[in-house]
Amino acid sequence: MLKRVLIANRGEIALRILRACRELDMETVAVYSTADAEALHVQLATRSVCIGPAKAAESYLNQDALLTAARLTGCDAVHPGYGFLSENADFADACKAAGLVFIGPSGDAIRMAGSKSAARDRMKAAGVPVTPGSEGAVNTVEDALRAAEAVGYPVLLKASAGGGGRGIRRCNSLSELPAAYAEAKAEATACFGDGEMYLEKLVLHPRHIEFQILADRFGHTLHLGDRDCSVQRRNQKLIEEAPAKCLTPALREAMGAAAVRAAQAVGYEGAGTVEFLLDADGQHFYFMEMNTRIQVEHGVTELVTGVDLVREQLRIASGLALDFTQEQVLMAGHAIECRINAEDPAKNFQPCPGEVAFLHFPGGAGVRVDSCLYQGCALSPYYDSMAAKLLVHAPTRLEAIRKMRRCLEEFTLEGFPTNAELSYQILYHPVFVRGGCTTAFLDERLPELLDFSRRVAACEEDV
Amino acid sequence: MLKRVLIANRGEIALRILRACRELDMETVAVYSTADAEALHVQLATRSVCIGPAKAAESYLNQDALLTAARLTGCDAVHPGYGFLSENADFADACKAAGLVFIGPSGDAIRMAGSKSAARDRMKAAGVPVTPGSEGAVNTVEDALRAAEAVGYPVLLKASAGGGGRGIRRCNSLSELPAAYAEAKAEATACFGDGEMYLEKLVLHPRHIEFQILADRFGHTLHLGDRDCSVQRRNQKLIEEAPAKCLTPALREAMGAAAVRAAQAVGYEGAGTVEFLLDADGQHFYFMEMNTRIQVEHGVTELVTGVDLVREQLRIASGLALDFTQEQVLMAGHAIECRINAEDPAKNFQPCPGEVAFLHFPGGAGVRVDSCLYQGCALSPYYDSMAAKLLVHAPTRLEAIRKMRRCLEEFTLEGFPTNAELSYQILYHPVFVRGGCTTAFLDERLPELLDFSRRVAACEEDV
Amino acid sequence: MTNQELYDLIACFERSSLGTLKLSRQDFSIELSRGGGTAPAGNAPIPAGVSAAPAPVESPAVTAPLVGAFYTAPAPDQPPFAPVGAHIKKGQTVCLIEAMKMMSEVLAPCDCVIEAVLKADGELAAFGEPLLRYQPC
Amino acid sequence: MTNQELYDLIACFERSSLGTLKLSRQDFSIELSRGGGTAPAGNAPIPAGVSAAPAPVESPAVTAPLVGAFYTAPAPDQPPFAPVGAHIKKGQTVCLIEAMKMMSEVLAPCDCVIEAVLKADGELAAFGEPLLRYQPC
Repeated sequence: MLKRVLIANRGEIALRILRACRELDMETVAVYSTADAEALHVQLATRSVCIGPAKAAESYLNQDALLTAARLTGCDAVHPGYGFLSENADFADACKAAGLVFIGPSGDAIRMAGSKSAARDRMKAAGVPVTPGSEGAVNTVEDALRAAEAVGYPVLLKASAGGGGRGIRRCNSLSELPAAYAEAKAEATACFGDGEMYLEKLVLHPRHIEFQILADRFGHTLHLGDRDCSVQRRNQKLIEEAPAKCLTPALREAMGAAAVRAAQAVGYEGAGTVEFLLDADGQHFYFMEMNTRIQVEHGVTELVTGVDLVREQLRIASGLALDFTQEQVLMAGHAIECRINAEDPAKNFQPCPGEVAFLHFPGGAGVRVDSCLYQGCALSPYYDSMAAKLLVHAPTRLEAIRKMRRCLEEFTLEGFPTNAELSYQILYHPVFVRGGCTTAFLDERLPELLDFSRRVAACEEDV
Repeated sequence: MLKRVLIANRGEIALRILRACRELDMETVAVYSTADAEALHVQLATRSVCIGPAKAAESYLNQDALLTAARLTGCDAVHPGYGFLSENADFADACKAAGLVFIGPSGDAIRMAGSKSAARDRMKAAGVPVTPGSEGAVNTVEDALRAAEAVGYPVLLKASAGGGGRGIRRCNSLSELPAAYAEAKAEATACFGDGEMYLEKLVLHPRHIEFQILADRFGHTLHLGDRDCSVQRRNQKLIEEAPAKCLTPALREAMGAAAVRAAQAVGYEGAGTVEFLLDADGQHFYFMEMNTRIQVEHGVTELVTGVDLVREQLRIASGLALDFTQEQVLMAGHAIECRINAEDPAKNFQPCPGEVAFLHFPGGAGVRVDSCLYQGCALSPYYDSMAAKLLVHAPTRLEAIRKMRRCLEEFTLEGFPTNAELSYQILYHPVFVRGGCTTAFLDERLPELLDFSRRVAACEEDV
Repeated sequence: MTNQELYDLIACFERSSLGTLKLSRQDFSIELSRGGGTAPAGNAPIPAGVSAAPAPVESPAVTAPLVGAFYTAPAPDQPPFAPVGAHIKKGQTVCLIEAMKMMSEVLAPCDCVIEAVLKADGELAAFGEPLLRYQPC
Repeated sequence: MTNQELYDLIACFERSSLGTLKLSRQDFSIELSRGGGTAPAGNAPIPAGVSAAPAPVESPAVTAPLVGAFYTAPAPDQPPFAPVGAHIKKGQTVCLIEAMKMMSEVLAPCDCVIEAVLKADGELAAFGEPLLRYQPC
């Protein structure tokens, strides 16, 4: 087993990793920027080292500082968490070169999963459904028009080297395509130095369904079921659930098998997630991307399967084989997570860092809280605005919804605004309660939800 | 279903009941003494009513005040929690007479279970093993000597009307018996106005094993498995677990069946607990008593069975049938609870109420906290000293122990001393880790455990 | 009071025509005076929790001696014991509290004039809750 | 109130036209008055966390510009760059920090005498951690 793990992250995930290490009797080294000197996990770690100033580029993204700290504190492994360097193939390689176990897949697996068009080809070859689209690149407008006609409008033009939403255009009809093609190609050339384009059918009103993967070094690749993360605002997930209400057992089995093939296709090791779009018909699913790290929302899978995913990461990285089979993975009950962010939905979700003046987390049966907050601590303006993850587990989805409502009623944070009230409104929205949310839900219904919050607030003032 | 429940209790169990009601969309009425005006559940309830001054006799034990508050706030049921009036048969009857559902068994069932010698006879008749002893009363020293010889020394002489440890004497040999008989009889006559005595074999170094019962109005009586509550100081439980490590499957089944017979023998309804002594041989078990209420340690059963016991209480009291069978009750993994009390083990467990100056509860995977504390609140000197219940759930007992150690390391409470450090020492004690604790463990090992705590504290001061 | 609130208070004071401001709350007190630099003589900071200026005095109240239903009159068709403005003698009944079908008479603690009846007839009165305000006389 | 908040409050007072300010909180109180340099007699309580007497002044320190191993000398068999008592010129190397097999020289910020070496040779130095104390000269 690993002896001492450097936690190359901050916030709740750093604390999550620390807890898993502690429960396996592994020592922990916390690294922190000057802005995080008072952080909870820094105080709980076996040892803590300041690695740089507040700016992430000079601290949490500073590979030299991390590797130096790992070496000098005698670590034998590095856990990258999520975000920061967690999906940086070069960092995975650098850890290996420095004699450290990178707790995640190999640099090559990260590279393969990270390249959009290469991953698409590889998935197709492995029999994983991908969105209908062009065979390889579309090198002329004529190629693009032919491909679009074959799959049907609307379509997306995408830069092969793309990322971050750049070099992408939506075309609703034939007439829009030529101009869009020229624009996207120019943008891709400017942004990535590579104008190669490909084309995909646009899936309208899809659901975001993802499968949790675990793979060890001995060729065992399993999935731990699905999550529905369709409640998103501008691709930022807000509420996640497991299992997805919309999947039939047959579809779940087919998607799970596809997810396992996807992971095997890139030679995966550790914990990862295969994301799919599920068509509005609830029948067709398409590979979207593979995330080669632990995810924010991993807790809902832990609640329904009883498997501690970070513990499994640490065991796999220690060279142990998975000690259960696909057949032994059982999902029991329903879990929901709400992300509590320090942001003001009424002010266009402006981040609102600040000091925690009063804090009370919900507790009791079927409730889990993952947070690095404590009363009196500051939520730093330098990093993301996530303040806490509230999770519930109950026998049925409706009971889980009611439990989460109860939790949001109990949850009290004074010092800065959060999105808790918005999540509470969503938990009462008929579309959500029916299980009918697509990825379009939150962006479309936001005015309605905010208006309701305003009216509630006005009522309360009157009282 | 019930519409509005009066919570006739305080502290964490009042909050526990409130949460279960809220999740069933039942309204809640909190009642409180003047000392509890700032309590968390008082702030969260649909409505809250002050029912009297701090002294429990004039508030939480004041039946008239409780029934008046229930009637005037339109409640249709009363949940008594544990302690206070929860096992008061007259209160159960008074609720019924006032047209309120008492959430618990009938007054008659409480009476039957509450009378020691009557319960013993009834259990014997129902085929539930009781400690070997005299047939009925021993009316002379000669009777007592004969009965003692038949069961073997050591024996206990007990007052039939006894309770609270009065009218009881231990006799290790024949020579001690005559004097002990005279003393105990005199004490029983003085205390209870009734000098009738009976005799039982004393079980040496037993374990305290109890079974959780649920029974509805339709004749379904189930058990939800066992708990080992052997870690006790002067009969006060400190650490509880489910399941008991020492039971074989065959013994568990036999004891579970006996527990169900015991509940049926008193016509039980609701949630209750049948307590057994398990002999040092790990083979023989004896009925000790039946508790006709929800217990402090019910959470460990909830964690391993996935059944919300307070929810079931509310459903049963609403007239619903249990919607699962004995065969569907499955125990998964292992759960441990540590009770955190505001008391100082180094000062003979002197209660230490005070104000919570800083509070951080452990969180994350497999952790549950039941507590009514919040930072800034006062822990009142008027009532019991329990401040929080920390619970963990993990696949195996050893993992649960490690998780609880981690939780106790994270748990931080400033403002008054607690027993958390003592529990932490117990979790490292080889006898506990082996699963070898009998009810004698804590009283015997206390000096050793306290000494270790002192040495740890001294080391920390040096650093 | 947060620091921002403190600064706001100072700004508000500055905009006003006040000469001095003294404020005391449970755990907080402040004194401001304008210009000149002459501090009020003799003045240690006000201890926390002690009021500097007399608070607006609320009249004393008769409180509920137990939890129950509040009744102003001996029966629905009878006049109230103690309507607003009534002169009441010490020991005279001012209202009833009913608990478990037992009526408890609540008595005036001194000779007084009733200033206000604080609850509706038949309403729940919690233990210790004010029921009527009076002016001793 | 943190020290920063205290300084902010003083700055706010200075910008204002106030003559005096007295503030008292649960665990804290302060009095400010303008100009003259005559402190109010009888002494305002000292704010929590602020030392009344001048704190023993710590000498300035050279801090680690990055995380790494601290070395006092260019090689194990060489004399240290800056032993205690050494007179060092501005810009002269006082120690090395090694990260990823790259040595970074840490330079003296001014002419100075080394008062103390705060870390052992080869020990981990965290970002911003004091390494050597010096007295400018």
